[in-house]
Amino acid sequence: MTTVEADPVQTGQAVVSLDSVSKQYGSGSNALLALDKVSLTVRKGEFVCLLGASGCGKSTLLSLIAGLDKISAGTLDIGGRHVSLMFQEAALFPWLSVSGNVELPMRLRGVARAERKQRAEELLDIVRLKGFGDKRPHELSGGMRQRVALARALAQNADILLMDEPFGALDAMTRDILHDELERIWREQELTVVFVTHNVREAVRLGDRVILLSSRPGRVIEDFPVTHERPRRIDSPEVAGQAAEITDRLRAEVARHAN
Amino acid sequence: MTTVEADPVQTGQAVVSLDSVSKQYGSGSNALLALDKVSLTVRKGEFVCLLGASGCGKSTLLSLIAGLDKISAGTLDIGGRHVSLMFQEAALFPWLSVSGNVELPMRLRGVARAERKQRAEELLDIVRLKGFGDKRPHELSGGMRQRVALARALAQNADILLMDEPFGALDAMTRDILHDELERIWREQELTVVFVTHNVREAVRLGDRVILLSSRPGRVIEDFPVTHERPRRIDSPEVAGQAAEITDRLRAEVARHAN
Amino acid sequence: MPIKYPSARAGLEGVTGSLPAPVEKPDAAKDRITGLDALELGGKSEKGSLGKRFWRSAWPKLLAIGIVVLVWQIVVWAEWKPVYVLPGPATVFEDLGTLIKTGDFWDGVRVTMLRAVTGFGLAVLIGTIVGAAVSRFTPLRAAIGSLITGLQTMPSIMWFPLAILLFQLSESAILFVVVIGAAPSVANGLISGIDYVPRTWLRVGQVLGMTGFAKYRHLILPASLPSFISGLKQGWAFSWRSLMAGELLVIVPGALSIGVRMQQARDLNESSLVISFIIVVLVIGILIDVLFNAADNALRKRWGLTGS
Amino acid sequence: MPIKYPSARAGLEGVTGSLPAPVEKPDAAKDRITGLDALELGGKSEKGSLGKRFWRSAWPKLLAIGIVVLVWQIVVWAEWKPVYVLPGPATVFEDLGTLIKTGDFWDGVRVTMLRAVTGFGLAVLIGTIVGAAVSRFTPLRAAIGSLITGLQTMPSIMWFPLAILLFQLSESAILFVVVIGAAPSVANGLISGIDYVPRTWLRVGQVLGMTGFAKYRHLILPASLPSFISGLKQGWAFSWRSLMAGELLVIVPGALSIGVRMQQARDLNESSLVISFIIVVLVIGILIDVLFNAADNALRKRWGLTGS
Amino acid sequence: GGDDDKGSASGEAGAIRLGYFPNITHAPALIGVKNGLFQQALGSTKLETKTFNAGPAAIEALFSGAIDATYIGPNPAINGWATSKGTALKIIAGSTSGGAGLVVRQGINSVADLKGKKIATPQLGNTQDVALRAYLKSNGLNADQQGGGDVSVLPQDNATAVQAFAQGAIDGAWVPEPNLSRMVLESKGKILVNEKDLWPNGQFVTTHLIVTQEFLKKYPATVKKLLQGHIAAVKYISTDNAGAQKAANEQLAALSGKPLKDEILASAFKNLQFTNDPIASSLYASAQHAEDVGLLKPVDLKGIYDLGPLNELLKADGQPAVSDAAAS
Ligand SMILES: Nc1ncnc2c1ncn2[C@@H]1O[C@H](COP(=O)(O)OP(=O)(O)OP(=O)(O)O)[C@@H](O)[C@H]1O
Ligand SMILES: Nc1ncnc2c1ncn2[C@@H]1O[C@H](COP(=O)(O)OP(=O)(O)OP(=O)(O)O)[C@@H](O)[C@H]1O
Ligand SMILES: [Mg+2]
Ligand SMILES: [Mg+2]
Repeated sequence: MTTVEADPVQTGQAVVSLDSVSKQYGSGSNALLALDKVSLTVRKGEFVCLLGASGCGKSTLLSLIAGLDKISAGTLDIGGRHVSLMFQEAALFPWLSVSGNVELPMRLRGVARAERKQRAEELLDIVRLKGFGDKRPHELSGGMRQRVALARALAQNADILLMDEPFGALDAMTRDILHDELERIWREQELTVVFVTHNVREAVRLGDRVILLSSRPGRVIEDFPVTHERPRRIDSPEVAGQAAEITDRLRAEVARHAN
Repeated sequence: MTTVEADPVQTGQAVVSLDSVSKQYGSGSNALLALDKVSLTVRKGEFVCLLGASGCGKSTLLSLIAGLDKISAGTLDIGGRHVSLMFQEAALFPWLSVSGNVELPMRLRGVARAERKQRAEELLDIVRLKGFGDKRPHELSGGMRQRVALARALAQNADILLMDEPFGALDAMTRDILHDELERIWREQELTVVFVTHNVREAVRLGDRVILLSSRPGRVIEDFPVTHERPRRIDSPEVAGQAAEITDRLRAEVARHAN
Repeated sequence: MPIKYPSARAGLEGVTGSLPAPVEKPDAAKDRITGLDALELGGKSEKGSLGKRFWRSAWPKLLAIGIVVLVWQIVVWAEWKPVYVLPGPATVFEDLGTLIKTGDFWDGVRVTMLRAVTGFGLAVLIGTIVGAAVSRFTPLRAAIGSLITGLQTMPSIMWFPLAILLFQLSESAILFVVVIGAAPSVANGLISGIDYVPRTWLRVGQVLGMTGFAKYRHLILPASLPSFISGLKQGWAFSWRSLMAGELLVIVPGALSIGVRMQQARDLNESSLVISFIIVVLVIGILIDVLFNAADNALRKRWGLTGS
Repeated sequence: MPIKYPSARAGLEGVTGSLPAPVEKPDAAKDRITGLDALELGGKSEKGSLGKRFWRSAWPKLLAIGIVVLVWQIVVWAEWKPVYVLPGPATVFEDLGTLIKTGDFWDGVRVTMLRAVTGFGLAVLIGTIVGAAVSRFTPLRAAIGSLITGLQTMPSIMWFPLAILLFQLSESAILFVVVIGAAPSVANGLISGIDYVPRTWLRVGQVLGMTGFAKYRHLILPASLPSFISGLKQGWAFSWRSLMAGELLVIVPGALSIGVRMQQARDLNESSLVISFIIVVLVIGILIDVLFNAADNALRKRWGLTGS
Repeated sequence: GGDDDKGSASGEAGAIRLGYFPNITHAPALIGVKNGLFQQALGSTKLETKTFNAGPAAIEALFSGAIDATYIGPNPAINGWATSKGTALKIIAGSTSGGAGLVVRQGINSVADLKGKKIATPQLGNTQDVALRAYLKSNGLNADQQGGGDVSVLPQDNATAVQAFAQGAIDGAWVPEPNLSRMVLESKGKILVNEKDLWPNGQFVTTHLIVTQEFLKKYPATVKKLLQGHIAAVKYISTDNAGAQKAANEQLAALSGKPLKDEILASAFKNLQFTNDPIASSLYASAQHAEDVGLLKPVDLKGIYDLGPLNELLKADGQPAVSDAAAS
């Protein structure tokens, strides 16, 4: 199995570039090579989806890009851009109310009180949580917390948005709505998005490219460009078709790994 | 909208029975009616799937059945049976290793050391985490943690297994494997399962019945029996067909709520 | 093990009967359930008049006090020790009554509390700064981390020479003893709180771009608040104990501080007065603890840690 | 704010050059990366000989001590106070040297440490039981919860009459003073730890059918361990301070305990000896803190709280 | 204080900081402060007073420059002299004599009965401790510093000792007034040895007045005025004993919140003697005893007294001079 170099057709400016990045956890007999020489370039305004089996290193990759962990080898460059990461777990702060959590990134930027109140309300509206601003995180359901985390990530106004299974705990309808909203925001704000999901259709619905990672160690094994015209519908035949193709490839990879 | 009384065709013994159960959080102006007069009977050996929009009260319902929260009105009876609940978040104990977490329910039951070691290994093998027994929870990926939580729930040997989006963070392949395993265990141990999910196909793949909850307040609005013969495949046309039907119903409900 | 929850159901089965069948208007249903909830949660809810709420939290205390006084009285009646060694409750309460009726006593309480509050405030300030600094800079931690606990084990009395050297016989000398007694606790509470801030939150903070002061203000301090508060509680205990010793350093004629009065009662071997002062100190300690607990409870409520 | 992580990349960019191009055998690649990791994490890794590791944690301490001694020496040279009030380091270390060369001193240390360990052990036992009971039973909490902090604020010296009443002048009287000084801290640490056990874990415990002792053994105690350890630390400080006071109660023929020796040094106004004892007490305090820290670090490592 | 240099040319300080204990053995200080005798004598020099609970703390304060002069017992003074190698202080006047002794429980009737008993003293190496040890030694009983030997000598602060005696935890104590009276009156103890009986003329120093050498050198005139106040206080006690008792007790009450009981006050005053004579011979003898029982390293006490100013004033007042000689 040789490493497949991602070579996107787009010609925009490289915003995230990884060059044979490896990440190893632990050391000695306890060592675990989570990522092995991953090379990847994400261009400005691109929407890249990451797919891979459970434990293959998707979250690890995001945290490396966000600068939360040190890479063990290789080079990684994001050109000092602002990064926002939506974690796999909601990780809201229990001492803040829902709107307090959403307002926090704005407070840190020094946004005026009235403005951030209003913006938080807008964002909560976007994630369909209007009227929940005064609740505490523990009073929300799992899916609601995830949506608050999304609102908080959007409040960061970052250049690069990294999302780790953001819609995993949502029902299909709410998720469809949020797909539309996310797509709109991505376009309007010219965001660069790296999006981790287990839902292949979701990946095809949203992504410009879908990148497949192998398991232990995580390597880039395939890079599917998605060319259907937007707006796409998750249950459209084109999306379903390409999703089936990618699923087959993924299935083959998981099967290979199982042997 | 009138409450639909669940009236299963099976004739087994009622294991879980709810009679107009209501649950309200908070009080006064802050009150939130999460469940409103839910009546539901689950019979011995049944596999019931719960579907509903994010925040409609599915987790609340499970925690009421498990006796974790007090019901505000109505009656609930599980006849003193052992209940095991797999939470929406993995909620592993950080001070125990992976196998320590899985062994814990057995330790509490007083199972001998050697036996529980062996059983834990079996269970980790079932959830495809062989060799991860000595890791700590923080060294696992999100999906891996969820699988450990599943192994822990299975280790409880309970009569009733409540599962809250157990496979939400798993890729399709791993999930398929676990579907098979869960089905096998359910059959062999004659478990009664209440299973919350957002994936309608998953619900049809696994359930004897699929129950639809409405949002705020949560009410039972539909009870679909699933009669396709087992073993089912998640991508089989029958499953896809009934899933589409249920999805439409769900979509209508969410749309109604949005207005 | 079967999971049982009789209390939840027991209370409800009776209630069910009174529930009218299907209700169409959701609002009405809501109201009714609110009513039921109030009934069901009667023992726990925060509702009820202030007086009732007070009574609910007060009766176990009163009972406890009653039992202690009773046992004490029985021991006295049994004449285990002569009354001038172990006076009875009646004598002590009489003395206590006379004591607290004097303006002098309240002047003393004022003087002492003023010192305690100032000293504790300073200790909190210094302890917080030191704790934050130590947990932030690794070499500093290695250098003085352990010293903090070391300092704490030093009996206040050993600081007297240094206090006099630095501050002569002034109020500052007392404050010095109090601060050096309490600040390490505060710092330790903060350090241990910071050390146990969950990794996920730290990572969230990093992603949100928190650095330096903002990180402390918005993440570290609120996240370590529980441990910090328990550090404050301990710090208070240390500062109070140090104060009782420290007040013997400088005696300002006029208003006699509690520490001096206590020492005098001991010097004069007036058992009844000694016990009176034990009671006074206990009561002050308990009142302060009640304040801390109020803060703690508010915090736990906000964090969603109350209830089962 | 742009997120920067120069340290992560700075270290790596240099390293990259030395990485040979594509490697086929994953094992070989793994080994190489292990090597790189070790290099990169050099400053932090737990590897390296015992001596090196010791040195790494020791140098900031030595530096700190060096600075303190230097400042002290400068103050002495400046003749701010006569040498018999503030003796120089040389004098003190000479006295300290003579002191610790006597067998008597070590006998005293032995006597005192024995008391401290016994008293602290008892305090931990009692504090744990009381803390667990108080946090378990609501009426008990209402009754004596606040009393615990109240007791803590009581200066040890006020317990002397009671200690003599109950135990005459025996070792038990000393232990009583120590235990009553330290147990409240231990209990408070446990209580606050229990109060802050995340709700999710409690619910998991309930689902797993944990009740009574098993719940404490398998859930509450491990979950509240961080706070419990910090309570133990504070409890140690209290017990040591109480002991220093308590040792003046009873003098057992044979070896003179540290508390008595300290008091004597003070009574004789021998500054140099007083400072020597301050150093002795500090060193003992620091050594004990190092033990606690070791426990704490092991715990944090298990919980996955080390590293960024 | 001493740093306040107003009029230093004339040898007068702007203020003097005087220490004393809220204790009946410091009666001249109590009365002098209460009745304004010091301030009267000092004139424009301000009097600032500080109180202490024990000698070591007072010496600490004196060493650190927090006070200029203090009333104090003989042993802390000797220790202060020794540790400062004779540079820190001078004794400038006597104040109190007598008022200490061995109280024991009923049933102990002779020295021989003390064998195997527990006897408390205020602290190792203090006046009473030395007195007890010397007394035991002269009666053929030994007691080591660790509390072992024929008689177990336990250093305990006075409050604890009185308490322990009341509860039967100790068999006796060699204590100063008013504890002596209290143990006799409240706990039915009996006086086995009145220390008075061990000294020539029944006189031995209990309290005296010391001043820092620095202050003495800089402000001799102020020291003289302080002494004037002191002499006036001592004189007042001998002329109006009842008034003196009342004044002392009032000052005690102001300082400690509670006056002594009348009977204890009276009994204590009876056992005490207030005099300007520092009874130097007893100081030297006591130091010698301390050396003998191994509680004091040999120390040269020569020059610890500076009684010149006192004698001048006594002479002017028509009283006999006092001496700093070893034997009178
Ligand atoms: N802090 C850590 N210490 C040690 N190993 C870790 C750590 N974090 C992750 N790993 C390991 O790295 C591998 C990749 O983990 P990662 O979380 O990136 O997976 P993932 O692709 O996000 O999986 P999932 O879809 O289940 O979330 C896993 O095998 C995991 O055990
Ligand atoms: N502890 C609580 N206090 C107050 N309100 C709560 C609490 N727990 C849940 N709720 C509210 O109850 C409603 C139902 O929550 P629940 O967690 O049962 O939803 P859910 O169906 O599991 O949703 P999801 O699919 O997002 O997990 C939500 O509106 C939520 O805000
Ligand atoms: Mg992940
Ligand atoms: Mg849920």
